[in-house]
Amino acid sequence: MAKATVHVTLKNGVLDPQGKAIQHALETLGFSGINGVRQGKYIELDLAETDSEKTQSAVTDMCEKLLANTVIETYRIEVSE
Amino acid sequence: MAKATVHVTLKNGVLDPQGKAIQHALETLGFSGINGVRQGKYIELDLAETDSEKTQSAVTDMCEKLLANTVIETYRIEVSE
Amino acid sequence: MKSAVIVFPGSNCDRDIAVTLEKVTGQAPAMVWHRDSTLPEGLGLIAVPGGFSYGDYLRSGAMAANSPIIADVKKKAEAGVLTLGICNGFQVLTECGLLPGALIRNRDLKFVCRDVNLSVERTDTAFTGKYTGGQVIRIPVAHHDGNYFADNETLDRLESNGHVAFRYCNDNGKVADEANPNGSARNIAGVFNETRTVLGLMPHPERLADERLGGQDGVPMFESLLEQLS
Amino acid sequence: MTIENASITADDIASHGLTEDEYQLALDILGGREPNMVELGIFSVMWSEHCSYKSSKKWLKTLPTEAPWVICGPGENAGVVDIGYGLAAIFKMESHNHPSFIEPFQGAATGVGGILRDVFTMGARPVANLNALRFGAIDHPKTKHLVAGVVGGIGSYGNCVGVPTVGGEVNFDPAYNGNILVNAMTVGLADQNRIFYSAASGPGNPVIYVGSKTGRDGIHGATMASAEFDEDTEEKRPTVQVGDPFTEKLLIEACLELMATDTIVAIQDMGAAGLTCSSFEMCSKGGTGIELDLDAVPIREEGMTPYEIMLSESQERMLMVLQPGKEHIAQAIFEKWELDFAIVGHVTDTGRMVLKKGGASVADMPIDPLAEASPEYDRPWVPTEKAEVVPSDSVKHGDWTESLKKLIGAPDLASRRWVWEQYDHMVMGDTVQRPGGDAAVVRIHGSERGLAITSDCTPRYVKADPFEGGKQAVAETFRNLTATGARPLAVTDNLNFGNPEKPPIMGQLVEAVKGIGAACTALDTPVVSGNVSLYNETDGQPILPTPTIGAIGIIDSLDNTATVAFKGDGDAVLLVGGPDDISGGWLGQSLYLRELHGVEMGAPPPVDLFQERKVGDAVRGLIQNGDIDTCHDVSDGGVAIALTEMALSGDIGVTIDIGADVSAPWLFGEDQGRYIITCIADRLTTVTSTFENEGILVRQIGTTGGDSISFTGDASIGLSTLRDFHEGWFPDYMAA
Ligand SMILES: Nc1ncnc2c1ncn2[C@@H]1O[C@H](COP(=O)(O)OP(=O)(O)O)[C@@H](O)[C@H]1O
Ligand SMILES: [Mg+2]
Repeated sequence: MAKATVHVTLKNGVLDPQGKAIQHALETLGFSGINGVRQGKYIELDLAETDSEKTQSAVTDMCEKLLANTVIETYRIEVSE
Repeated sequence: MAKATVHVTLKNGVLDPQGKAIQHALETLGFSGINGVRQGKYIELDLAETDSEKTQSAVTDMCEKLLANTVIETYRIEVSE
Repeated sequence: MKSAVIVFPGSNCDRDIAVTLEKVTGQAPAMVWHRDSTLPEGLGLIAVPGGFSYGDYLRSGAMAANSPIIADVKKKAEAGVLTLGICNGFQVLTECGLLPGALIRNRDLKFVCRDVNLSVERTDTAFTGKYTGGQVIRIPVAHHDGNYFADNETLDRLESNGHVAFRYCNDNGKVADEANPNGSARNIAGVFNETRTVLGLMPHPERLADERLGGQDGVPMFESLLEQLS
Repeated sequence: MTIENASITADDIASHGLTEDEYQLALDILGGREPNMVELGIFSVMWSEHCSYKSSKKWLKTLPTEAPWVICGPGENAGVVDIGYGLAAIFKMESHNHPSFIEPFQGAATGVGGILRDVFTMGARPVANLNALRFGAIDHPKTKHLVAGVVGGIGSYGNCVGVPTVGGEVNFDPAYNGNILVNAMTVGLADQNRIFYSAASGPGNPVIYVGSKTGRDGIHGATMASAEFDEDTEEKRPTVQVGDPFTEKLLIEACLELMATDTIVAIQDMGAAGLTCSSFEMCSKGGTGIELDLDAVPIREEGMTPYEIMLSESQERMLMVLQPGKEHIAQAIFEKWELDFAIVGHVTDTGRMVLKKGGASVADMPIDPLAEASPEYDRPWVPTEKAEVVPSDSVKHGDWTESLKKLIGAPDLASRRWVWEQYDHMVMGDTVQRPGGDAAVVRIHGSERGLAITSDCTPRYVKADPFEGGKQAVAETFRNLTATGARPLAVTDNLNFGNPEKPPIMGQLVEAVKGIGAACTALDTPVVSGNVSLYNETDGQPILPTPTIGAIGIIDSLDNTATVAFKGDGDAVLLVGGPDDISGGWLGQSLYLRELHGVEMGAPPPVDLFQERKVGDAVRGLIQNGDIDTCHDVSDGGVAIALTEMALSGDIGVTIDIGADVSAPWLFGEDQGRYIITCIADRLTTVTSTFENEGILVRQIGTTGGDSISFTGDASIGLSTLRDFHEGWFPDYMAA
């Protein structure tokens, strides 16, 4: 059993309406000194595969095919037991 | 300048329609051995504050007030320089 | 005109586009289930409808773009069969690479359903031939993720090659920020592919193609297609 | 029998919301045996206020429920009405108040999901959603967050399933600070010969479960919905359910596809108290029994106990009884739509509910005795004291243009565009009148006929006089439907009140129901479905009594309808109906008194039901004849607000001339039973004589034209100013 986590974040330069809205809302709530907020996705996968290299490559494949839109997003994969 | 990252995930037992749909879609794409998928949010904050304890407590406050919906979600904070 | 409407789980404007296609062209489209692997032969038009395919979960259009039928949609579209993606259909066409750019969350994060004005950017295409140059049309939008994004290089290329189909504008045709319902780059509401045989747009021309519903500005698009194909 | 005795404690009984007497009754029903926890849970939910209507039943029975066009009245999942040409309209309204206060987005979303299921369970394709919302004071710290969440949740669910959200209401009042109201209504269309009911029959017939898997969602939701809030309510939060509109959309399509085959014997959605309520009610109605194998129930989480499985409120699930041997047909359809499908048991002739897990019996209880013993209380009640009528000179009236500006931008009167633009109100391609008018009009697909739909209630009237307020709520739906040209057919009611154990609150309920009954009888719009939500109190502070009425009407030809917008310049503007006194104007409980003078006082305007019917029928007749196409009823804010709404909607002004001086009571009084219509000069005689022949008051009060609201010989105020106030309030409030 392996657990893989994937962080999908917007590429630099891609507009992030959600991040901007969060920053604005935080400022309205009285928080100051916020230089920037970016929002991404965090995906946890429970996999039957135990070989971590195979997991890594399968998850990369999942990211390329579905989990990330590489026109606007990048991803980062971590595999643990 | 501190950077804080926040992971917001659904509490255990709370239905995750997105995770369910992602798992289903991955299976349709031919990936097998997926026992479960959960989707959460990943938020990066750039903050002017340099004291990491103060940052930690400010971000906790942000999570309670805005970033997480504590009725159904939990959050995890990491602070770095 | 023989046409097909692709139906995904969660499509919900499939019937709306079918009704309009039948009304304008006199022929009911084939409804094609996403799990089929081939489209009917002899199609003039492939329509990818609006809705929430797969609930818009993960990213709007992402899961639908991986449906079995999409391989054949791509093949036929690349071979020149006219292909129209409306709203969620536009999102699907960008996700599967038939159109450039991406549709991200609306600028103010809210779903928006209302009539908007569009300027028709060119009338020498199979989709827009029945509009007049510089015409301003009124068409509804209804979406959460309609904020068109592409990098500047892509946007410049789209503009210089005349691949922008529609822009959000004021009553008088002025392309202005206050007329932009979702924050789309350069007010872009719809784009063509390189050969102008694939069109994706966020507004719903099929929703104002019936006087009972308050307008007919969507009709010329379908009449253009009909003329082109008959 | 292997049922283990669980040694129920007094605490268990109390935490399940049962009284000592009710528990004794439970022991009797089980033949003296103690229930185990599963059974106790089942007693608890079946006898909860939510499922048993124990406080309201006595009074609900007094409502008129029949008419030649009523196919199915209260008692099924939704009401069914004959709308001609072999079609039926199926509709109901339901509350999701408590969950929406705890988690506004998901609470409201799952409320929409629940009411949709009530309607498509009966074989109808949902064609329209409405939502009647009440929030606390605008300056209460929670209000904005609740508004944003509730509207977001309703939109997210309705937009995704692809059913247009076409109407509703939004009000603000401090009485809702701790208990907001989210009442959702769905209207569907079905073939009259394909309507599905819930009575389980045919011992041996398979029972199947379809939709989503069962998780630990909302366990005890039904009992929670029947309890007053207190400080620990926040602790109950983990029971919140998350809606999955995508699965619901698939469920709609799959169920409708299955319904087109001849396989279903009975069907029931799993709503409050999930599997328990649904299986119990199906058998109780069918006079049968049921045996369920809980190991067969699709489960989302590991280690779920029978108690959890039976009481889970996971959403997007249905229970069906099929004809024997037809399981494969259903299975193929549900697999096509990628939904869970399981055969979980069968119908029996034992009259008992038997639950098995791991081969052992985990519950075994009789159905009829439990259902029949469902408590019915005749709770003590006291009538609401009647308030004095407020004389029109009781306050000092200021400049009318200032008053109008303030009122048209007041929280309860400002445009709701901010709300309905977040709802897809056009999907399905049949929305003929969009939100913003009196009633929404949805074309009956493929025809030239339409359904008009509205929801109304004026809680401040109901509080001041529950009987008149109950009448008024029904009368306003009648007027809103009539104003489009529709013939009102039937209503659904959603009775939201405080704690019925308090005689004054019970009195509000009783008198409001009497008022609703009187109005429904007089206007010939029977009650065909409804819902009761009680205990809407926090720390002893009750909500305003809010009996929301949802109503539908039929438009026989979409060629002859009316909208509120002024259509052209120079048209005569007529005020029709109401009491015969031009200088009067009913100020008691008016928004004018509340917003401009800061007082809420007096008796609310009375409703003359005989007159109401007569005026409505005459107005409708003219619309149906094509004599007029512009009509708006006069309600909150009086004549001045109605005129302003008509002018803003058509972007055409009006000059008022009543041969008398401007008077605030005339402008802002809220006398009932009135409409404003316009007509072109050619038709003026026909139109006025139609009313005069019926003895109905009709008076030309002005002429359309220009770009302001003006009074002959007096001040005027520009439409663009009024528009800024009217359209500005909601977005400004939400952005601040
Ligand atoms: N929550 C809502 N959702 C959709 N439409 C709404 C909502 N609230 C109000 N509306 C629409 O706004 C218009 C004005 O509402 P209201 O003032 O309650 O009308 P009326 O006084 O005619 O009953 C109506 O068309 C109504 O359907
Ligand atoms: Mg009205």
